[in-house]
Amino acid sequence: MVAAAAREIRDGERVFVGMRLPLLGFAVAKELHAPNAVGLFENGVIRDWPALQSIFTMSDPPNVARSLYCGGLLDVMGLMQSGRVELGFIGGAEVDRFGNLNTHWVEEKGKRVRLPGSGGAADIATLAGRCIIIMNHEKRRFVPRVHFVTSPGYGEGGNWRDQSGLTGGGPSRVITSMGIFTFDPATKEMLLSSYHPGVTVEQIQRETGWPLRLSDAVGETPAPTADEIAAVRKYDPKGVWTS
Amino acid sequence: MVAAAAREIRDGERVFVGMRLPLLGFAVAKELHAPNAVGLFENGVIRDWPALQSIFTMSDPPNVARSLYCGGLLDVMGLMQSGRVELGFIGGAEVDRFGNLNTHWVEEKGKRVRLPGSGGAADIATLAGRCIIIMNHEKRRFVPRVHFVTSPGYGEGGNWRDQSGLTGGGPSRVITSMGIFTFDPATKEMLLSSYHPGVTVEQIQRETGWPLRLSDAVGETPAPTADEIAAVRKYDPKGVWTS
Amino acid sequence: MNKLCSLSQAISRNIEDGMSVATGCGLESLIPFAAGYEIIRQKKRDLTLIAPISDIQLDQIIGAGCARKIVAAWVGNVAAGLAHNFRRAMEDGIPRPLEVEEHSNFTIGLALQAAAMGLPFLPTKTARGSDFSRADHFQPLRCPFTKEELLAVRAVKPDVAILHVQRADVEGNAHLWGNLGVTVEAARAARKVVLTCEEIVDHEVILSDPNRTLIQGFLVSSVVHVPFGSHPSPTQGFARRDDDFYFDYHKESRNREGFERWLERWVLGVKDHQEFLKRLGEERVRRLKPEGNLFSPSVSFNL
Amino acid sequence: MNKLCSLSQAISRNIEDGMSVATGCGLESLIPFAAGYEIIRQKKRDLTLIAPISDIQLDQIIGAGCARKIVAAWVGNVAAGLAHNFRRAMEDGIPRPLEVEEHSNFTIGLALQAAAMGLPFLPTKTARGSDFSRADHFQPLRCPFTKEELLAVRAVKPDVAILHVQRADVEGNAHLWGNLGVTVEAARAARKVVLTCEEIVDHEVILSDPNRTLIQGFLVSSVVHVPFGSHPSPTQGFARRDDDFYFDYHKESRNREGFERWLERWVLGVKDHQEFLKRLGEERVRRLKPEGNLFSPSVSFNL
Repeated sequence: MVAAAAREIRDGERVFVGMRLPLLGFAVAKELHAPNAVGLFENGVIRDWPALQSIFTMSDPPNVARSLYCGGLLDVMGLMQSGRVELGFIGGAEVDRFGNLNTHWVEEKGKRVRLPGSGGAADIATLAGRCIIIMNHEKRRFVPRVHFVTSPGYGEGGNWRDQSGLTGGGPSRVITSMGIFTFDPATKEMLLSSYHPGVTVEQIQRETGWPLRLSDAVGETPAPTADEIAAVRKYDPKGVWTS
Repeated sequence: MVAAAAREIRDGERVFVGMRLPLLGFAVAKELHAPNAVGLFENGVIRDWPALQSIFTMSDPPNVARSLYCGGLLDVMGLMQSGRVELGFIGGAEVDRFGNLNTHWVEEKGKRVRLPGSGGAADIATLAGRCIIIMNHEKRRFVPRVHFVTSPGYGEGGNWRDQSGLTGGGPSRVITSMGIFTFDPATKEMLLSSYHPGVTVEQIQRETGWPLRLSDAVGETPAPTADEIAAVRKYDPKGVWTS
Repeated sequence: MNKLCSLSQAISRNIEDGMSVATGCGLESLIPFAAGYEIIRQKKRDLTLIAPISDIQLDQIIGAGCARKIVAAWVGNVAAGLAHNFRRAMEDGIPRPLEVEEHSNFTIGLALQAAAMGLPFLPTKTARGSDFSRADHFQPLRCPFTKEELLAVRAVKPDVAILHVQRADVEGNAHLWGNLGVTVEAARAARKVVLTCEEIVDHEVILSDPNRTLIQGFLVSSVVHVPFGSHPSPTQGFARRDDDFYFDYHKESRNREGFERWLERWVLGVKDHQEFLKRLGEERVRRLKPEGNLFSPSVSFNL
Repeated sequence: MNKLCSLSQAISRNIEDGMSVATGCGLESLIPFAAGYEIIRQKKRDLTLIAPISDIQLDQIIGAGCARKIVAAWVGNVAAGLAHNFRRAMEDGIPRPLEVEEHSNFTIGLALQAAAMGLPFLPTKTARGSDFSRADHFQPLRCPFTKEELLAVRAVKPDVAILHVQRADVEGNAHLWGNLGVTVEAARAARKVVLTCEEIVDHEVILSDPNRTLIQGFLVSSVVHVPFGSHPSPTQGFARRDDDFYFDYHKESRNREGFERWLERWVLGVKDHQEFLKRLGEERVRRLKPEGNLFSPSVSFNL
């Protein structure tokens, strides 16, 4: 998943990184193919190289020291609103087939479970040039329709984003623990474009709450290269995020 | 005029100082009766003591070094818009009997003369808690109606400011080279409240383009005290602004 | 004016039941946890808490029963996951029901900035199409120039902002650095500001670098010297993040009884911040002190 | 990416006839006069100049015939009075007629900030009741929450912003300090940024104090090393204000012939900034160098 996230980052892009896997993906991409990528954090930090030590939050001192810029939340969000952030990573408790994400509340055994809320996710989903959704692939998370739209993907599909006046491009990929999805250019439905080595389409269907649609070019996700594995190990030597 | 300006500054007030006479007035007030006054400048500087050396512009290094805060224009203007600036000083090429100021253009010998424009004056006039207008008293400057309202005073008088939605209090005093004016609480017309030592009401009338109205308590402006003169000399030893 | 006082005085003088209080404005760092514990000890009630995210501070104050309403973009435990007290309050009304004004990080920043600028709202392009943007504190707004539709975010004006900073003088002029989150906006939005700081410095130190005086004393009501006042959150140059404290909190607060034990051990059962640090232990506090030689170079303000 | 180039290259690569150019964004300091002279030398035409106030820089560029339109709050000579070329252009169309989009300092700051934030406008309470606020770039706007009437200020998005700063690396990451005016807003509002700077520093210097990196390299197109590039305006720590230069300019530009002589002597008759400094004279340049020991203290970014 980290390698897949890293591959989405193009050189020179400004990336709303977030934490955990995408943060590691950013470090790997910087190391390998995107040396000029810049990472933005909603706490006001902008970095052009990975944090000095492994971190639990974007505001931990190793992510702040030797950063390119330290300012405020509105600084960084303003850059995104003005179209200067090409890519953002987001996740959620639920995703539906149009890439809408929910981090507000879900139902378990008929009872509402309250989740933390948007944070910066709705901002990234509406404003970033494109978004990558990263999710653990479980049936309860891949639902036909999210209970609550925290971070809009393609809404009800088709040209819903344009109609709703959203300026960001919307989700371009969904990277899950089982495979990678793209979106149908017209209907904006999720299309399985690759399954990770050792995973079958049938297994993915079992963990997906709607009838899977496959991309024409569906195939196996390329395994991480030796370089990618080495870079991941460099930035996550203890396997905290990638065990 | 400097002493009169200084007397308008109350202790602890945040004052949009501007340049020249009011700047000197601020220094004098700090020295004498308003040690906790704070000066704000539209370039982003906030000072709690006078500039280190005499200056020609608010951005000269002696006004920047050892200031309380250096930031941007919107920082300081935002403080004023949010009601945190109690007092501002402004001037102009023309003023009328409702305290409206013009710094855009005047007519001389039937020809338009272009002036510099608003700068921060319109902002102070509309947003500061109260304004003090400082002017050389000449008939061509004290006109029945300004050619152009750059910095609104009381508009057409009465409750024009409220009707126009202006949040600042408007001009409270006009300090001229000949006397000091207040405003009628109801009609908002300028009232002569004092004439400087050696100046007569008749002389002031001759230099004023409308029939003067006198305050009930009209009298002579108290001469600068020894302390005031000493403070002025301290901050303007060469008499650049007060010759 | 010397505004220095004790933490207990700062909270009792500035915060009354029913007030709205902005906190956690640096995001995951500079969170004034020590001040939050004092709010809990003083049994403040019916507070509205305003914070973009709060790491575990909102959860603590909610669990202690001090909050009636939350104005936030995210309530959880950044490293460990969900906020158990927040869940209990929202799902079961324990210890009391809670109202939430939902925001994204960007919209809560704009809401504070609107108040800071003396405006009733600010426009934005964010959060459109999100279900939470249908709430009353958001309204559609058409640009009078381009006619495009935007979202208006209603101003949020806290009664008090509690901010932890690196250094301040006794008047409340404060130098801060590192990531700022919405600290500056909150300082200007709030009616009153309570500062907790790592160091009290001479006014001269403040004047020696005016570009760092991001909070001006005339905005500040009380200044309190609270070294490690952001613990367990970090303060750049003064305190590392105490990761274990968050993980332990997450485990212990999983049920109500566990949270009550936690609260007794770390808040109600200690008199003040000094005693809290003693309970943390010398060794642990020592380990949280930053080391290295990452110092900023000097710049010239010469004339 | 190394963006270092000569001033002549920076102007020819980034500025085309007809473009809008923001300048003088620090207000009375950090005015990129050297870059303005190069614009004049390269005979750029039909420019729209954007600046809150400009001290005498707008007047110079107007007098040289490069400008078609001014977006400004004030055009004059701060210490000496009126701007003669601006007057001649407005009153008599000499050397060419000039259009003005009138602002106050606050509204031009908001107009740039709107563009910086990717918005078509920002709301304000200022300038209502001013005659210039009746122009098309201002529109009445009702708050959707409080129903109070505000003024909407249309965004101003410069094609290029020219900014003078204290130090930058070759990628255009810049440290600046002292008063900032609308520098940061302009850097983010503009499509392209040209930096002139007193010092080129290693990237390491930039990283050692990220709170001062108010302009980020990814916004910047060209970086030029121009010591005293703000002369006669000051740059805190690097250049005093050359007051005489302003007074002399005021006297000499009083009539068109005088201005043309001034232009020949200081701009057209010198090849570049190096030659300009030579013409100023070693002694005068020496006197403009700041002295003293007003240095900022260090702060810790330790881990």
